[in-house]
Amino acid sequence: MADPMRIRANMTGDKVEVKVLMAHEMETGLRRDAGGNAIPAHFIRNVSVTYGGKTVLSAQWGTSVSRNPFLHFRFNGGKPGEKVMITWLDNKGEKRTDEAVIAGGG
Amino acid sequence: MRIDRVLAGVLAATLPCLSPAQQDTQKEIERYRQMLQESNPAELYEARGEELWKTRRGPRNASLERCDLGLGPGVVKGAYVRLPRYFADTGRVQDLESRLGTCMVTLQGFTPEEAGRKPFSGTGAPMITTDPFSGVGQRSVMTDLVAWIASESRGMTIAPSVSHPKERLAYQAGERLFYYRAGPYDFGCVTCHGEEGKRIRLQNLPKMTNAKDAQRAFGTWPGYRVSEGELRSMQWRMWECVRQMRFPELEFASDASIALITYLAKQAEGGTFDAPAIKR
Amino acid sequence: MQPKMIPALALALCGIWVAGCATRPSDSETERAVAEMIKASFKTRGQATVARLNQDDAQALCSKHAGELPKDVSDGIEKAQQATIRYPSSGKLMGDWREGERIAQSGVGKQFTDAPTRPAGGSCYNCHQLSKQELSFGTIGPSLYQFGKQRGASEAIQKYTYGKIYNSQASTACSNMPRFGHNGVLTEEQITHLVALLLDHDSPVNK
Amino acid sequence: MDARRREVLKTGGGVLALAAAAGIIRPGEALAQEWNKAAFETKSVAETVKALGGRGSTPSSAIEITAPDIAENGAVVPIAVESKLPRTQALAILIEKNPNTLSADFEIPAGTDPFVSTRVKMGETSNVYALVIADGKYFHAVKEIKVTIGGCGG
Repeated sequence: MADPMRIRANMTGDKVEVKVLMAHEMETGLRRDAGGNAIPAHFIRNVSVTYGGKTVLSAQWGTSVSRNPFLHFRFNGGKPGEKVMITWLDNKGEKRTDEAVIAGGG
Repeated sequence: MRIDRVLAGVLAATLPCLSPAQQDTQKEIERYRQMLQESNPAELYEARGEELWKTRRGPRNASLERCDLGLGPGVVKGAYVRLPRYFADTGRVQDLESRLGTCMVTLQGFTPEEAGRKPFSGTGAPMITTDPFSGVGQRSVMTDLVAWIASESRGMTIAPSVSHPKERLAYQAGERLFYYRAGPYDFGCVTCHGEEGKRIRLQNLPKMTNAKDAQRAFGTWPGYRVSEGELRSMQWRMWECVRQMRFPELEFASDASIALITYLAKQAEGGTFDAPAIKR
Repeated sequence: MQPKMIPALALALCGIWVAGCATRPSDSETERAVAEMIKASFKTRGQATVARLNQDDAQALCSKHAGELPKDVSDGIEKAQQATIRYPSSGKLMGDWREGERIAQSGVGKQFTDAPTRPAGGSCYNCHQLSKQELSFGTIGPSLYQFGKQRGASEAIQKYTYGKIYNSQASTACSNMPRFGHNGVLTEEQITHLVALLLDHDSPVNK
Repeated sequence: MDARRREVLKTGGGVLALAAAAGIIRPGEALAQEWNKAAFETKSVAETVKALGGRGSTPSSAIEITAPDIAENGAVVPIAVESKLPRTQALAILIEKNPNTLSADFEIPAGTDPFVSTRVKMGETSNVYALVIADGKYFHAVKEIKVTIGGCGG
């Protein structure tokens, strides 16, 4: 099973600032292991972020997003104490959903 | 990694002839390093390590929560900055990784071979390399534990112990090894780390006999290395330097590796520990 | 280091030991420990055999005298190393600078992770500036940009340059630079390509 | 069905989400079907723009790319894109000289700032394009990022 994401969601002014780290190989499919065998591609293809049941960001990724991906964005209308939920899905059908409570200003 | 290197090599030969002044290059590299600080994937390893410390594993189905890292059973806070040190139960000077190996044997019932030579996989995923570090498609329990335990010393002062005769011997042997030149390239640690303000390619080299450099170097390992997409420990740092020195393989948690780390820790005494860091 | 500073430094070093100098391990004890570690802590892997840890005379002397190399020792090393230099039988010391640039860029070779059949690179850019285009260069060695432009490419300069790469310690005892020819890292032909990179009028080093 | 699962089902949006909610397809599949395979296989900037539904794009100074001029390592290159174009709907990061041009494509719903920051891999020095769809039109900004060779054993 995939590891949990590290999510930080903070109010900055009236916006929610979201920073996420995801544990994922993001293998390109172009590399070889020590024995010379191709390492199959394994990467996150879809990311979606919801708040209050509404999508606040959705993304499609290719193999060139860095290993252990980082994502930072901002949305309006969020409130401290409420939850942001993030889901990723990779090319092997593996999926992970995590949530974080929005922290107050700072 | 090999492919990335090849691509980079091809590129290097075809760089456009804009040649901005070298200071600009250095300044931009600094800016790049600064931008990386915004987020450090080492956190992912630290989180796993904290879980693993509490997880029952091995033939004895035990956790590591009673492991003595030098400050008493189960004390993790501040343990890293006091290592390496002499442990009476093993009669050896040990660094963190060596000591964790001991605890995996005594508490969890792993064989020394399992504890020290191979990374364990919490998920049972297949391992591609046999090196005692995490790599492509494999997790290293050792590395994850190191990440968390090191993070529990963040902000503390580096204060290794050198009061026991064996600690002093390790320090002095480490110093000798630092100056030991051998192999087809005539390299020793001192070749790259004996002078101030030098670089390999664009990477700055710490002079290990200079306290400020040593403090910064020792204080930022373990580190998440973006070039490999992996968290790397101090044992790995020694292993990898020695490989690039064209020496035979430095054995994981061996006396020579611990002597070198003891020497470096002592050189860095008084510095502030700020790891796991994020590095090239 | 000036000789009169040594006692002061020794005192300062004593100060770092909580229990004082008396309990420091003796030199011979440390030496035994180091010898033991060198035997027990390394293992042969691929082409990097444990035999590589056996030092030759120059390596042993440079390790022993790190930091303060006495003149007689340094003279002795240089003389012995000078005698090792072998020039190509063809007599041709200048190869192809383009090939030289490729060798200078490559840092592979002799690591246990390298294929033993693959020719080693010269790792030159790791430590030296050479052509102006390559921004990623090291500074352990001096800049070699315009090396040939400043010196010309006379036979004497070619011979000096070839010799420096073949065995750096022939002119500078305990140099940080590998003895590429003497230690069998680079072939004589590869060295002639590097000579061309440094001296050829058309080489980017001399632009 | 637990609360978390219900939440996840709502993330898809549009027709696919409705299908998922109705139990026709599982949420994973709903997400999977939204991956634009053709776009991620393109080999040039022009092809990518086309695969993302555009006929071409106009340079715009209202798009800002924040990234280093020189990356010490190509495996991790931090890139932030911000659009000041009204009604920005999507942002994409394209790396001209990578084996596949398109790196990431972000849909920006109303209420979300037209800004994303992430990290990408670059095989070599290249132009990086930020492509923006705003009010149905395609715009871009470009920045060259140099990737340097590092380390000593390669």
